[in-house]
Amino acid sequence: MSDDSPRTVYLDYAATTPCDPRVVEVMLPFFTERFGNPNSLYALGRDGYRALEAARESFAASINAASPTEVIFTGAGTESDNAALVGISQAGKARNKGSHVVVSAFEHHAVLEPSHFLERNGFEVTQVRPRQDGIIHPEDVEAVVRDDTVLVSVMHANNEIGTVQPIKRLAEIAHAKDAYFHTDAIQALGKLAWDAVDLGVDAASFSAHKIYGPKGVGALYLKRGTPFQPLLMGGGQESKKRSATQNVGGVTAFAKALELCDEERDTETPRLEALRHRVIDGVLALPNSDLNGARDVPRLPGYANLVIKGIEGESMLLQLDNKGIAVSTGSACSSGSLEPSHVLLSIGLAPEIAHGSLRVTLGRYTSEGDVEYLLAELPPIVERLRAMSPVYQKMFGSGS
Amino acid sequence: MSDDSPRTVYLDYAATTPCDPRVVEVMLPFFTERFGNPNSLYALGRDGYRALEAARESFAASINAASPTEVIFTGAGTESDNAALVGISQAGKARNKGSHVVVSAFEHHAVLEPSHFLERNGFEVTQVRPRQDGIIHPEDVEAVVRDDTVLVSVMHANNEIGTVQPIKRLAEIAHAKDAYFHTDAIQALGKLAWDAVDLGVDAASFSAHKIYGPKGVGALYLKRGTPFQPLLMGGGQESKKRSATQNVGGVTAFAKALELCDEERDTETPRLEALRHRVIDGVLALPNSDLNGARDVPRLPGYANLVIKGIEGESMLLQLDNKGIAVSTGSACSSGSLEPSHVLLSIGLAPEIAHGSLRVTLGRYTSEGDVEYLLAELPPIVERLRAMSPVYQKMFGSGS
Amino acid sequence: MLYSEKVMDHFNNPRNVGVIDDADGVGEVGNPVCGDVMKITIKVEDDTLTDLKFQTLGCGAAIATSSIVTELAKGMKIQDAARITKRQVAEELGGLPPAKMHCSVLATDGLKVAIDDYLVKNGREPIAGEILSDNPNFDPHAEVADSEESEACDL
Amino acid sequence: MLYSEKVMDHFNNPRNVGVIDDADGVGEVGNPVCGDVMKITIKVEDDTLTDLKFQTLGCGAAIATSSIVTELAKGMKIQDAARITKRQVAEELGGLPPAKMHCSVLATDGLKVAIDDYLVKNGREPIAGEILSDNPNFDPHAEVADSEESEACDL
Ligand SMILES: Cc1ncc(COP(=O)(O)O)c(C=O)c1O
Ligand SMILES: Cc1ncc(COP(=O)(O)O)c(C=O)c1O
Repeated sequence: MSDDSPRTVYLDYAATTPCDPRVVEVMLPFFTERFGNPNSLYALGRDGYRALEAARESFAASINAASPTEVIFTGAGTESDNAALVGISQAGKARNKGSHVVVSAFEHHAVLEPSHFLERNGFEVTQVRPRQDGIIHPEDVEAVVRDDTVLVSVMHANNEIGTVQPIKRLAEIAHAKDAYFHTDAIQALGKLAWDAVDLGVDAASFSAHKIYGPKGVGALYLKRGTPFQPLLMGGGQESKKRSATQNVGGVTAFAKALELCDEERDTETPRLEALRHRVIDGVLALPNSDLNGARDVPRLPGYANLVIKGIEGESMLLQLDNKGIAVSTGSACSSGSLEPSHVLLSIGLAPEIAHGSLRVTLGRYTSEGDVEYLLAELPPIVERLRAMSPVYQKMFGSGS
Repeated sequence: MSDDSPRTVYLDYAATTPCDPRVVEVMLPFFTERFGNPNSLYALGRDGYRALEAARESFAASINAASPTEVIFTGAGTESDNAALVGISQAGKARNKGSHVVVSAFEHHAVLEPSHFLERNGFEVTQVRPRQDGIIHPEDVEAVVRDDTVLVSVMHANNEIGTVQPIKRLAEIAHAKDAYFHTDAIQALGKLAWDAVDLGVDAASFSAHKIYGPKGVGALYLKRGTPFQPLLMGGGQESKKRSATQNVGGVTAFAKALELCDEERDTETPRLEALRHRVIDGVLALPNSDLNGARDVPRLPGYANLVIKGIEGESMLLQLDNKGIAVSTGSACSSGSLEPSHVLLSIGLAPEIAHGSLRVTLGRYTSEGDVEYLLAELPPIVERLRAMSPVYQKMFGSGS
Repeated sequence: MLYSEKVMDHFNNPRNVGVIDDADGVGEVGNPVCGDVMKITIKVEDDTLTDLKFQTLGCGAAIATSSIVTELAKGMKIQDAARITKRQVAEELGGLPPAKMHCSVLATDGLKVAIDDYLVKNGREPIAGEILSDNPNFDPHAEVADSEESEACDL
Repeated sequence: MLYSEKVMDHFNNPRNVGVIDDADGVGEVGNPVCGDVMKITIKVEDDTLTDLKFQTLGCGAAIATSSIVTELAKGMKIQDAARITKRQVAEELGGLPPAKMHCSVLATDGLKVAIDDYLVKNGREPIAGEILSDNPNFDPHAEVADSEESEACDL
């Protein structure tokens, strides 16, 4: 890093993670040596096939799938989400399951956009809003699931506020109406002990780059018997459920990344929780600040989302960046759109408040020092920006 | 390699290629250091963004796209093909372009399967057969393109026999009827000087692992103004045309791989052509053998596909594998299906002949010694298998 | 999406921040609901802008464009300053990401409103109204629309 | 798709290859159009298979299953040999990839046809006909169908 940013403090693990060096190590041989197409019959191909299936078995064992064939490797978390939403809904409809789909209002766009696609293609979609605590309450889902509901999709952990949803209960509610249940578990995987059988879901989406694996690698858990129509069609790889030459090194890396998360979760969880509490307490010490989502609901260990009122998030983010600190915000400007985060609006924040949100997500390489550095650098930045604001005094009185 | 395979001779470059070490080198920093999400605003994100756009510019320059925004990175060649077939046809139809689609009969399944998908969804699809020479003749396309044709898709180079199609002329024919033209250029890229403007196509698919880049990385050239409906929907990356966190390292590697092909093509082409002629002559020295596709048509430099009559391809492949030689075959058994290669059938081979096909594809690391080794090991294997056949004598007389 | 160096300079070291207490004209545009509000105060002598100060709640581009507008306009005749376009502002900053172009409207509009405020206070005809936002149907947020170039969100 | 070590052993070193010139029974099944043909010749004494030889045009599994069937059947009563199932053959080989299961039908069917040939030649009732392919509607290729487990093609 250059002189003007004396240290780099990455606090945006929800956006992406660096590869763990141990993950890179298992991936490397596949680029130049073990490069065989796993569908080829000769030795190099069989070697690739074995590696692919070993990754599948390891992944399946970690998520407690009934069989490795229930794990389909894809090219992105987005692809898994799209394939699940469109593939299960279309195939389910073809099996006379009806054409009503339920999604939560604070899903990632990788779920919301295909739900809109379904709406344009003969499906009816109902959005269930989370409550202010950041949780999709089972009774709110129960109220909208119908006899003609084919699919219910609720994310396991929200990527902006980190709240963890009662998936097991929600899946039961879907099943009581004979609907299938999908969960976008992209943020949950690795951070929570993830058990397909215990959760009782029919499908789940995962992405490697959120758990110290490479970008461009995803997976879809698809319980045997779940209706499905492939999104990628071609050579028939992945038991005909996802065509394209498999990224053997990438999925080997993904399986390894998951294995490392599993091994370290018991020590990592309390460590990150303690750091998260420190972040929350530290930021809440600023006047006119607030935590998004209730503090006492289930939450990913390293995720905190706060609003600092009277601030526009992008300018705060850029000022923190000047200090080498990487965080994210739900302001409209940060995404180049006009609306602030749909997630924050869905839990009841006013737009003018949502523009000032700060997401801090901690991970494997976050130290106490990193958190203290953030908490030292943030207050003067907030003060400066508030002083520059033409409306802060009017709106929020005399604080800060 | 183990003792029983004293050397490894990889002659299946059409199936996949090893990464060039120079490609791996440019990719490595992106795993652990330059890991930022290119959509993030802070320094690490901007670094990723710059790398992503640099790759796009380099790629666009190589294929002579009018603008880098015409290059969309994807997660596989199959994804590019699917996105082009479905996305252009659907969006074109919505623009009242009609619902007739033309594809060649020897497309890869990554094109054929989506064409069947379109058929199930309100489109009419016409297949144009190649002639025995392995070429899609312009007049045969002209004969079936109609006023309501929305898309014509013909592959640039066939992946099994390596014949190169008259894309420029075929695109003109499509355009004369106001139809869009897509080409699966996955096998052609890198091997032929590839020029979007000169070819005049509206869309083209590419895949990194066929040109010494990593698996799980693809690209779609989409000429500005071509109607398109995204296959992957979500966060809106790639100018909203392909959502999912971009694989920055992967696309950087892809651009580098293409650059290396461009640099080395002038020396590599004649070298591979000479080796290919040696392979063809050597195999044709076997009695009852034949070249697939005419010898004098345009052809990828390193591709040869032959039939060795009275042989089942998989057993030949496995025997060669015992000698450390990796090749492929279009026999039914090799793919676990009942039909031999649809490509070989499409150019008029009888199934019993197609089962005995041998595809030899040469590449960057193929030496003359490799070719001589193949030509030395092949004849005794053919002889042994023919001797074991209950029908060879009956069907092919006394040769070999 | 990348900001130019000049944008980052004006964002990090904004010129003319503050409020002129005895201002001759005041303009306030934008809306906290949209995440950006700009207030500009001006001093005018002989129809020349002798001083300008701004306060802005907004993103990097909103702050940088506010800053550069005050710099650009200082010493200008109000008749000329009222005609500063968002395109000029963007060019002056070495370009703005497409999705951020609307932010430069905020700054030029703020200045126009302040100039008209000055004119009206002095019993003169407003001049900026009809050229507000370079177009009659003023809506500083209308332009982002669904630009092909707009950026990804939702990481 | 992976072949077991035992399949590869029988493929690489097939037992009992050839033709018995003075065979008591001959069976030929399969079709070059489908890429596999098997011919088996047998010697029988006191209804016991004393020798078997085969020729096969086909994939690795077709050759390996032919080989193991000749080995399995040698010394068996024809009544028992006619009842060897494809499942037994696959198990004996340490399993076969799902897409290759139909190959083991070729070998067991070939043997059945040879046994019936022997019986009919000797003026006796054929016994294998009704148990051909372990099922009455003999079609050695019917099973591959669209198995979920089948492999990718078209590289
Ligand atoms: C909850 C959630 N779903 C889906 C995605 C999309 O994953 P990817 O970017 O790997 O396609 C992300 C991350 O971007 C996410 O956090
Ligand atoms: C012509 C052609 N099209 C499409 C594909 C599919 O590419 P990928 O396996 O990268 O998805 C291949 C290779 O497998 C190919 O050769």
